[in-house]
Amino acid sequence: MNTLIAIIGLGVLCLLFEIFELRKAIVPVTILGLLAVLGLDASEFNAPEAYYNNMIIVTKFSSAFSGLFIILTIFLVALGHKFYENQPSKISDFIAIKVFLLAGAVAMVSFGNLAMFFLGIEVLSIALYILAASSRLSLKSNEAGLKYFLMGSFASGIILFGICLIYGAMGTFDVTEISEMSRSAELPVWFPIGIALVTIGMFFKIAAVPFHFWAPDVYEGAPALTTALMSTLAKVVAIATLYKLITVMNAEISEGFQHVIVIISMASMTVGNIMALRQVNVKRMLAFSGISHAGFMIMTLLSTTNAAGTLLYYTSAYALAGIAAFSVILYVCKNTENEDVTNFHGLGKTNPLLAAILTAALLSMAGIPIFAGFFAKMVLFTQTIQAGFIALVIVAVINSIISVGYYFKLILAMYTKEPNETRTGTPVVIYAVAVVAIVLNIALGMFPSLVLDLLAS
Amino acid sequence: MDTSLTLLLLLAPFIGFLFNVFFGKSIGKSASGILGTLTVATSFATSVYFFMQISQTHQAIQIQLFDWIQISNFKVDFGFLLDQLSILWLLFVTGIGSLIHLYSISYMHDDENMHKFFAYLNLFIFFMITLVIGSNLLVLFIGWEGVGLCSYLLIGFWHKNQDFNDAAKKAFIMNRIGDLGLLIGIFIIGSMFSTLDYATLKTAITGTTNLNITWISIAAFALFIGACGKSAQIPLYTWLPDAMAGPTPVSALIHAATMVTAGIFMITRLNYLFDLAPDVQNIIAIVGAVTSLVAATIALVQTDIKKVLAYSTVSQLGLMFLALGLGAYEVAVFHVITHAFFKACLFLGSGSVIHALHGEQDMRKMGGLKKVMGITFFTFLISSLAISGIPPFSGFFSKDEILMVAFEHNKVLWIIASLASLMTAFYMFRLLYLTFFNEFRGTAEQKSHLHESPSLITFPLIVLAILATIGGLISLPTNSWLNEYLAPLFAKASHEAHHFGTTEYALMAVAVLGGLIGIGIAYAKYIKQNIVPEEDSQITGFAKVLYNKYYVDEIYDAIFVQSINSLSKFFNQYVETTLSSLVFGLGKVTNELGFQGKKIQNGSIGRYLFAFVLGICAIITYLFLAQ
Amino acid sequence: MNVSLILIILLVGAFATYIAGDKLASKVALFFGIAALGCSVVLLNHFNLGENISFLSQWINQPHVSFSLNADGLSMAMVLLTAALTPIIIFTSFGTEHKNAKAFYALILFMSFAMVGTFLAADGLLYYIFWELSLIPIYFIALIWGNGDAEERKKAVVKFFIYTLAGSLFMLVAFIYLYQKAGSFLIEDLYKLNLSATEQLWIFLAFFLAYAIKIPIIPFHTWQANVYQKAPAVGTMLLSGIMLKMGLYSVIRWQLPIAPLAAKEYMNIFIALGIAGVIYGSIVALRQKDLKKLLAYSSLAHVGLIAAGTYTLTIDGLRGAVLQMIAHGFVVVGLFFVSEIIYRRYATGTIAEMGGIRTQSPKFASMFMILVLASVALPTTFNFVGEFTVLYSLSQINVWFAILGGTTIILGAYYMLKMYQQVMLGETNTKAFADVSLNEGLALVLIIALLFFFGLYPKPITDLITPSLENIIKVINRA
Amino acid sequence: MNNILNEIGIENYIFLSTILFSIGVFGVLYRRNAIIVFMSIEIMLNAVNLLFVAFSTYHQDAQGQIFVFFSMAVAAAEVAVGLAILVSIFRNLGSIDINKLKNLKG
Repeated sequence: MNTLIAIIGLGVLCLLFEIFELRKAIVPVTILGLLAVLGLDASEFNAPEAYYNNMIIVTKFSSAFSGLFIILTIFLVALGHKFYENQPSKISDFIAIKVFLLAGAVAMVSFGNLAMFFLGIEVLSIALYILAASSRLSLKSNEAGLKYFLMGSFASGIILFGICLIYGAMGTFDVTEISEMSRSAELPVWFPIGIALVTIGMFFKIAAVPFHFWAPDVYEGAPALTTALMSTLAKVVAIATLYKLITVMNAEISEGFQHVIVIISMASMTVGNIMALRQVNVKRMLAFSGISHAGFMIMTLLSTTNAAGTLLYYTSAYALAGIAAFSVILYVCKNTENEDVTNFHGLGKTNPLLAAILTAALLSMAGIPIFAGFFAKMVLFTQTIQAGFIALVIVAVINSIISVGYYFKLILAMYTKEPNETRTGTPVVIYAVAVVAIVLNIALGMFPSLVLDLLAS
Repeated sequence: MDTSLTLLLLLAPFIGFLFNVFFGKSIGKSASGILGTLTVATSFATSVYFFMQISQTHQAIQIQLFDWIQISNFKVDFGFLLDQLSILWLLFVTGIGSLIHLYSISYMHDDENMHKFFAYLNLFIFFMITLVIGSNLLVLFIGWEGVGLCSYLLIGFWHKNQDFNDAAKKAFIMNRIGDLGLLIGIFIIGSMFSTLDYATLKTAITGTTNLNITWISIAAFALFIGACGKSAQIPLYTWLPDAMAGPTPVSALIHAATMVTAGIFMITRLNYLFDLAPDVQNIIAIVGAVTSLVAATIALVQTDIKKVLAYSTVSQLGLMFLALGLGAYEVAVFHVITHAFFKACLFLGSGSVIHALHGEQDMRKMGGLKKVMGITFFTFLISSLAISGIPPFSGFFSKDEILMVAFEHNKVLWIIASLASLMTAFYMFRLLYLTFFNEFRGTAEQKSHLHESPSLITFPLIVLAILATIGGLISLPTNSWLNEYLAPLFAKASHEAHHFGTTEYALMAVAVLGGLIGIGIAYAKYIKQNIVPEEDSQITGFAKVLYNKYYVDEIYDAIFVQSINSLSKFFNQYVETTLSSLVFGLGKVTNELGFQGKKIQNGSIGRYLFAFVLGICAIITYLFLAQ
Repeated sequence: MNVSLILIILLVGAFATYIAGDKLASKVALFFGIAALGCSVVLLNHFNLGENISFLSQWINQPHVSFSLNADGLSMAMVLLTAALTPIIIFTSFGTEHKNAKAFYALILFMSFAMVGTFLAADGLLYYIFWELSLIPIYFIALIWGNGDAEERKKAVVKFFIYTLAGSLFMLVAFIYLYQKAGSFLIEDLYKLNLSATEQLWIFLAFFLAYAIKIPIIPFHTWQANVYQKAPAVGTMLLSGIMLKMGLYSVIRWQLPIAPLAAKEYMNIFIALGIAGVIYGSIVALRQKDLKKLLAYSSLAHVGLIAAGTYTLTIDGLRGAVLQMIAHGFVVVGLFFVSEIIYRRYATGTIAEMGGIRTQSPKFASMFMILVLASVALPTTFNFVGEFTVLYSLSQINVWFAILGGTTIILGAYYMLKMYQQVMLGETNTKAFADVSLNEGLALVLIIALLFFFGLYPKPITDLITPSLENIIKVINRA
Repeated sequence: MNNILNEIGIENYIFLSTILFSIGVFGVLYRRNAIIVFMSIEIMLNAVNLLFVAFSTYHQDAQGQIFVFFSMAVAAAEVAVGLAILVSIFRNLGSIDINKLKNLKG
């Protein structure tokens, strides 16, 4: 709870800084603030508690994920420092929006009441709409914004409808009561329909097939930093929330529902990977790879009892790799009008370090050992086989093979092609973020237990 | 004592080889030559010593050096066995070996790589000794492959000429075909008797009854294939004539006297095994007889002096195999020895001729050398008489025994063999007359340089001629020293002096007569009528077939080499490409899918939302209406 | 003192090499390579004294993965092979200038680190991790320092990477499945499993896919020739000398003992596949125009025989296979180094452009000859020992296997001698060919010496590997 | 109030608002003018709001009505952002036909 309040306070602080013309200080202060919040969150980790008659319930789960979100936000804010340097007047707004977005995210994973859940999701979404469309003069950005907004609010409608039906069935928004009733009482049909609708809404947020169409376009159109945010933070938040929703609200998932999940997960991986093969725009490619990763993450919903740790691990691995990759992209595509692969030619020569980092990030996403990505997949497969879905795992494996295809396209571009332009300047922040992110990723790979055991049931 | 001497015997040539390889060039030609000769002479001396020893003690010497290869049911150790047979072989291998080394000093003196030549020769002797004295089949195999290697190196000694290299390659590969047979035989023996060691094997086989004869026969046959490869029997004989591409001393040493007798050695070694497989023995006998005849017929019309000798070698080896097949191992061994003497002499003689004519090998361009090359001619004459089986020369005794054995067993074989020896007499004297009699037919330039070869060359000739003359004494029909000497080797009692009656004398007479007839025809043709074989182009009819060796090479080439090459072509062009395109294909398909997928993502919000709604409906339907 | 030391040395070496910079890289790498070799020899000594040099420590709790390195005779033999070849391989590359050398040599060391790990790992997942890790460095070595047209190379290398990865991912699934059953990845627990025949079949096939691609066994070999040709000499040596041994080793260590029923059931099929590889590889090699490609196919033939040996499930088969692996490791490295030497002089791999070299460089010619003879398994060379044992084991299964597999000694001789004739013999080549330099000579002599020594006296290795192989046979015949 | 509900029956409210909701959905699917799409989305939301109220009465529980306020507020916020985006699009494109927005695809 305090975490949430603190975050919001920090957001307000950012706005105040604007008023007091302290723009220079904003980024550092926010980062410090967020670090403090992280500490706060850590302190709450072992003190699960419910606030405001169960509006917010802080659990291990929520605080662990909140921690992840905060870390990601720190990275994103840090990157913002460089990214917004040529529009200083807005920097505070952007930072503030990000912080509020974080607040929404935290609310989403620690909700105890569907109202809170709804608010959280809306805060997050609206903030994202703004960020997506944030570069006003670029039509691409606008289009991305509109697309995201239209479909997003459509999805919100669905979610809302779902919530409404649940409420209708249960007469309450309190998830604990709902789950109790869902076990005991004879349920009206609306309840499962409601659950289904909410789930679908969340599928949209994490861009699972067939609700994924917005993702590539929006990722491509939105400013790079926003894309980074969407593909890392937003996706992670959504899947975490969905996981929590499913686990909290109906303990045992019906046969049919499992089928749906399996099918959607298969479809997401396959479509995501296959579509990514022929992309030339790196952001777009990562969007599709994100879709396929969504497919992987969804697999956790099949073993709701013990997959929390796995999900946390997978998301952290994925998000950290994403951050690292995007920071390189930010550096490479700073002054280029698009983010095509051609911009990465010869990066291995011009900037070995960043090239290595990007390579590592991609390898992690591809699931090559010692990078966290590998263990994430490994553990995920283990659990899924335990749950008895070996076919799904086979499909997943085949997909990981396909995915290597496009990840390596980028690596090849960096190492075998001749550099086409010389980049100058070594932005310390980007280096720092990239290095830290990838180091964390590898550290997770070396010692998976650190995270895996965090939420071990 | 024995061990160290054995090692000396074995390693002396090897040291010579190493020395010649590393320092041969620096110490100069003659030096390296002498060194090479000395090392072999050392081995000869040692073998003589061992010979003395064993002829007193009659005790075979067993030496184990160390474990070599470990197999589940037995282990092969690196050991040597010096018994009557191996020592006998050692004697003439090293003896003739040293003579030929001596000969080569002078013969190869103009060659830039003389030191290498001697290195190879020494290496060959080393491997040959290994082959002979190995105490088990695998050590024999070392030598077996080793001599094959040396013959490869020496045939291709003048490696700038790709034809020679081809010949060398051919020899090696054909030998390898045999080697595979040998290996298979070894495998079967190994798994049947859990040993490859001669001594143990002998006890195992002779000691036990109710052995699985079928498998023994298969093993024996496999081994025989190996022998065919080394000893140039049908169907694996074609490499030997080509092997004449090598320097003449090599032909004398490897391709007449020693290496090619390895097959006979091996079969004699395992006589107790072959005795158990009568069918295989018959096959051996038949193959031997046929080979001798076929080779002899080919030799009738060859015009290259060395080719004639080569085919006569094949033919003589055929006779030996005939003897082996008839179970008369000691007879075969006897012929091996005498043959080693006179054939080495003949080759060296031809070498001396070629040397005199600066590399000319075509008999049509020779003649009348008798006057200038007295010694060569004389020794050559003796050896020819010997090979033609004219008493009292050595060849008469050995060949005669073979014929007798053949007569006892099977008249047909006897007829074939007699025919072969008749032809032998003919083509040998054809060779003799064409080379040494009448007028010189070469260029005037050559004529001017004609000379008798230096003493280093003639000396070995003389020695060998003497041996060829008196060699027969070691096994006289009535009391055969050789048979007694070899007796301990053989399971069955050897064909000891068949009571000498009229038939035997008659046979002898027939044989001698046959020889004389052959000589007579040759005389009539090449002295009386003074015919010179016509140019290749004019050869016609059956002669042409013979002249082209029944086109066997061509047939083999068509059947085996070509088919393998075309198969390889097929694999390379089709199979490989198909396989890789299959793998690539998967990637291509997925890529294409991605390409098509891009069309679906056409950027229209309407379509996206439509998919969205479809998704919702699908899920809801599945979940609630479908149940 | 335990085996993890050698891993540490190699890893540290990799970093040290990178830090040392382009100037010193090669020297530093060589130093650490030799250090690793020394270390492994010391370890061998400890091992022979009966000390326990294995290493085990908990790594991941959930799922239960432990960092377990187990050194038995087999592993030690393979480790020694790697540790011996690595410095030689590094040494062979002294003659050629590499751009960005520090990365190059660091990658070499890193690769041998991964491979040693693969040979030592006694925990399924750990093993898998090392197995995958070894793929990354060779990928970059071949990609960046390879020769030939860049696009072609890229295609070949990426194909190789994805193909091998594809295979091994199924192995991962198999391992996870086994984990479900055993509750641990530890090899001894996996050995204890008694799976149903069908399960075993699927596991066996999953493993087979991974190994058949890595070894490679036909028809999974399509990546090989191109990669061998395109990769730099060092890469090719690493691939053919050590990496493909990883596959064969894994067959013995993991595939057969874990799925013995399947192995026994379908033994003949897989033996036949291996032998088919022998014949096919030899025949395809006949018409190769590129030296390295020819060698690639020859090694396809040889490993085919080795694989056939392993699938006989007899002690002879396994022992022969291991001996042959080691022998082949040395020979093939030597031969590829020879091709590299020629490449340095003539800057071509096309056989047609060679010939008439022998007259100009007797030393080189002789050493090349010896290597050729070794690769056609002439007695007294190490290869003969291995090949003989393998063929013997095949003859025990079915004499026809031995005969067909034995064709290698005929066909092998055919294509190798043909190659030697075309490359070395004939009229003196117009292009000058300097005889081997000291470095080159040294490396070759070293290899040749080893081949002859063990050819005459394989006992040390045999004694080293036999007990562990017998254990594996025991495990295979359990239940 | 209460008895009215009983007379009409909660199902009918559900059907009604489902129909409204569907109308909104179809509006979103088939209209090309961004503004009208917005309005359709609003219809969807309001359909849900109606249902909320109905349910809250049905359950005799105020939470539902409170939630309506939430959703209204949220909707307002959404629209605010949405219109802002539309404005900037109109500035750049001179049109608000969503079919014209197809630059991002593939």
